[in-house]
Amino acid sequence: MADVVEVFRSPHVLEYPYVRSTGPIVGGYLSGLRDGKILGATGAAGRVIVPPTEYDPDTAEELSELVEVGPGGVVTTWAWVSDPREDAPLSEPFAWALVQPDGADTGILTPVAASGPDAMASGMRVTASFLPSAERQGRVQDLRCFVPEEAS
Amino acid sequence: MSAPKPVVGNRPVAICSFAQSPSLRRVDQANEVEMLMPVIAEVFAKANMTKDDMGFICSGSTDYLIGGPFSFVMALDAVGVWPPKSESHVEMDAAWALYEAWVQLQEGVIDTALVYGFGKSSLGDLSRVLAMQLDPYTMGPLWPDQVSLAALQARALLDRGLSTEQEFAEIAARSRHDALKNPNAQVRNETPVAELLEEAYAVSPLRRHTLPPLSDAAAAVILVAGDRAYDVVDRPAWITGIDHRVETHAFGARDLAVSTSTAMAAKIAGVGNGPVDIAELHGPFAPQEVIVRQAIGLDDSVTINPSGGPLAANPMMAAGLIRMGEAASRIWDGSATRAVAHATSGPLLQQNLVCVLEGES
Amino acid sequence: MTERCAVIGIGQTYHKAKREDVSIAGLVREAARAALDDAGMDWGDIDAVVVGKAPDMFEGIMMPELYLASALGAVGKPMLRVHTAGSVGGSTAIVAAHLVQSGIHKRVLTVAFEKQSDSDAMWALSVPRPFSAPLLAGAGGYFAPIIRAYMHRSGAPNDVGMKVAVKDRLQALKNPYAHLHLPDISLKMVEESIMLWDPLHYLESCPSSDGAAAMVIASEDVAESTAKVTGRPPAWVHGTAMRSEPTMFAGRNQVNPQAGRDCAKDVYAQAGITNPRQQLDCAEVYVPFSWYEPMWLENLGFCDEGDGWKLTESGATALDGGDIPWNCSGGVLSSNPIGASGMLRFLEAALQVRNMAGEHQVEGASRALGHAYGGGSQFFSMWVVGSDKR
Amino acid sequence: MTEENLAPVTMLSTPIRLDYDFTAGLAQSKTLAGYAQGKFIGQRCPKCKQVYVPSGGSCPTDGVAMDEVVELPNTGTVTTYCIVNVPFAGQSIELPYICGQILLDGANISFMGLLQEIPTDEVRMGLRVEAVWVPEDELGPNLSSVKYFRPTGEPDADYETFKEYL
Repeated sequence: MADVVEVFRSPHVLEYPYVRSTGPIVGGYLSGLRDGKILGATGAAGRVIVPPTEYDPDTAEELSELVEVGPGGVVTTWAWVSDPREDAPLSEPFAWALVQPDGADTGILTPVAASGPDAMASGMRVTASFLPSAERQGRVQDLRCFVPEEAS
Repeated sequence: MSAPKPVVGNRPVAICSFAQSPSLRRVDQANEVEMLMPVIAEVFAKANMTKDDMGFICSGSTDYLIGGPFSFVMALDAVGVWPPKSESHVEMDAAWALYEAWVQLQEGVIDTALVYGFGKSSLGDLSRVLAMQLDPYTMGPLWPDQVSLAALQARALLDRGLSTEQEFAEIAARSRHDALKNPNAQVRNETPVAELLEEAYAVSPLRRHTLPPLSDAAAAVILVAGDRAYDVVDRPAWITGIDHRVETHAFGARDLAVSTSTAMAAKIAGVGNGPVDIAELHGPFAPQEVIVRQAIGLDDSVTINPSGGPLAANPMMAAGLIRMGEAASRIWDGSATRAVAHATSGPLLQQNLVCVLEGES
Repeated sequence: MTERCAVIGIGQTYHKAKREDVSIAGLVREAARAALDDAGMDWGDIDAVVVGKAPDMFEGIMMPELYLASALGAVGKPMLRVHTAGSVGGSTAIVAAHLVQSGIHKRVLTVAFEKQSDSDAMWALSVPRPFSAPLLAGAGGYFAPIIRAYMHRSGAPNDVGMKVAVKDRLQALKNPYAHLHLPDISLKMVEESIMLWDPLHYLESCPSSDGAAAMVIASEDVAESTAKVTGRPPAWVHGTAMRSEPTMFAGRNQVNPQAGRDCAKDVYAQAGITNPRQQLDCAEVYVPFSWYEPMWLENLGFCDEGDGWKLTESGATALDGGDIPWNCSGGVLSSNPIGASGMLRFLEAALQVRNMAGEHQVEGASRALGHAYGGGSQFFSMWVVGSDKR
Repeated sequence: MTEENLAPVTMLSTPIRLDYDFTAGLAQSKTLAGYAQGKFIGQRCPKCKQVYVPSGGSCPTDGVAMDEVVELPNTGTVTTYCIVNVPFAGQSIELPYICGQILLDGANISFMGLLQEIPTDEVRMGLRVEAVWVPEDELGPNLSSVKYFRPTGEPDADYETFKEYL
């Protein structure tokens, strides 16, 4: 019965240019990226959280103090993308990683531009690579990626 | 006969009927309502009940799978909520809809509830859809895909020495093998572990076999409280413990190799109060099964995912509820006396639910 | 057994067209923090969190409560996310109440929100799907023909809706949190506003707002001990109910839906109410378009079918001089962060029976109805709260 | 290098685009195939015998598939209506215009349709109308195949005949 009826299919696009107000903490982080700096928030027990959250991830207390961290840091975990998706932040093969910047106690989700999986390791040193200042707009993409420290 | 005393809550509530549609890569001949309708009919038929016997109805689904608002509204037509029904919906896996229904049943005003969930991963690009779950200011704009995120978690596990790629492959091989006995499963075959380990990486350290399939399916469950459960099924699967917990969304601030929320929920649900025969775990990626199993504290004697689990079929918004239905099925058929079901939601096991089901011994 | 429960903390944001001073987390936090302060509690005191909002497409985040877990102090706790269309603010409060009534938890934080300015509400509510009917009338165009059917059935004069629009905006002037403050509001001003969806004028329709609402719902022992410390009385929950019916079906009464009548009957039975107009002191009812006041007066049994407009016209529903004031806060016609709008109704009912509504307080109010509806007038949630236990 | 004089970031643009491959399902496809032929195809519920057009796949009150296909005529009654004066995204018709709830003869449910060839102040409940289809070569599997509805000139339907469908 089911196979005699043509079932119609159609492409469907869900698209909207959302514009979000950031509040001071997220806005501060994005302003910092625009200025070529990575800022974290000082959380409970002095833990520095980056990207800064408006509220402490564990205790929920409101955070207000931003401190500069990085630009160097350590890869805490990583995943090698040999065939980047069209929407991936880098078009060449790269690693997604959590990078803990110097002075921070948490990791940033970021691409790492490395020559190959053999050039990646947990614990390796990396440093931030920003877009040229003229291209930075105050968004996370301003921090283009991290690169292995010896390559910088 | 009497129901075991629950650890959480006061009133014994049992899973008494369960139905699911076969998980398929793409269900094309049916829209969501049409996919769900036979499942609802079957779950009622198995219980010898109708919608008019239900004290409450609760569903789980998400609008982003279909790309338009109010997908749960349309789905209601698969039940036919007329005359009007007491009904609710969570924008979560239907395992949490079951929780909401279980809470209401605790009060003793109603005795029965229908719970269902449905999802079609085939319509959109699931990796991109799931990126919509991420912090919209600092993570979402990078569109990280779910496989890469799961790979970060897998690496954390490997780095800690808590698992091996060999173990990931063994989990996949076991899931596919067990799925051969499950007609609703999607990935069903015998593949030697050695062969799986020869596969290329999808995103290193995850090879293709460690990824759950993309699935379209629906599932439904009927809950019955108190002695009425015996009218429906000889050996009801009593919920003796159920709890769920959430962790921070800032997963860079979490230890990805462990699941503290699962451990907490398992403790409150009383998993450790007795031996566990089988567990249905919803760690969609193979390494996540390891994390969840360790968090719940299940030793090697426990049979994991006899249905094949999410590596054999992973319909979004229903896969968690299916774990509960599959676990209950083992109680009904007598192959288990005490079972654990687990459901997860959110990126990298952010939110987890643990349920203990028991049959009279 | 259904345990007693009560509202012991209430918070809401200053609702505005655009709250550009805060992120989404900042918005929900403002309401949640205020509710905790009212309850004399801190994040650690809360056992579970229940979040509600309307479609995720408003903010363009799938299940945004996941991202909000830390902002709402939910980490390490159970968190639920409810979505039942426009009734969601009410349903969310009811789910939270059940967590206490079932004896599972003692202190539950419930929050509902919408930050509509991140996108466009008209777009998000009616994202066109392939093969569906072309977008002919827009959001209000769905309800305008139903309103016309009501006018035809009841024989109501054309200006009843405009009277509601004026009344609710005058009442909003007494609510500092309301989005719309229109001090010059008058029948003439409503009549001269653009006719959007004939018979509905612009000023007979709700605004689009950013806003959040929050409550702390607690068990009997916690409510009593908290009241002793804070000096602020609880609002006791006397009954809760939800009902749904299909969007469209043959013979459906869209003007006076059965689900609304059944839901009201259920909640009144729990609360021991046989004559709502007499036994309730006020009501906060989801009226997004002016004419829904007379329609819901009938649906909720405040009068006989066909007589709703007479109550409105007589001034019975006005805070100033009415015997059964409706929407003293200004209602949905004055503030409409969609996901939160239903919870605002529930919360305002609780404020009234706690005698904490400030300038829009109904003197001596001791029993109030909170109401929300959604979808194509098909999802209903209601509660009755009182200053005394029941 | 640093631009200290720039104002702090307070707003962030995050465009979203998701692509889907949508499927109409079996029941809706029958109705859509009808539109492509310039016909209204409804479906009857085997339990309550009510005729739905369009059909979403199940009877909304009985929750069962509606297997019986029913071809409906081009004519119907306006049960209620509104006049749209507000511009919104996706709209393509000149303001003001009339949206009518159309109850096709033989159907048990109305749907919203555009009314033309009648001044906005002459439209009324009970008006008899007929569908005007787009030219044959423009017909497609969607309701856009119906260009609009227009008055037939018949006497208005009695309120009693459609009051159950409001």
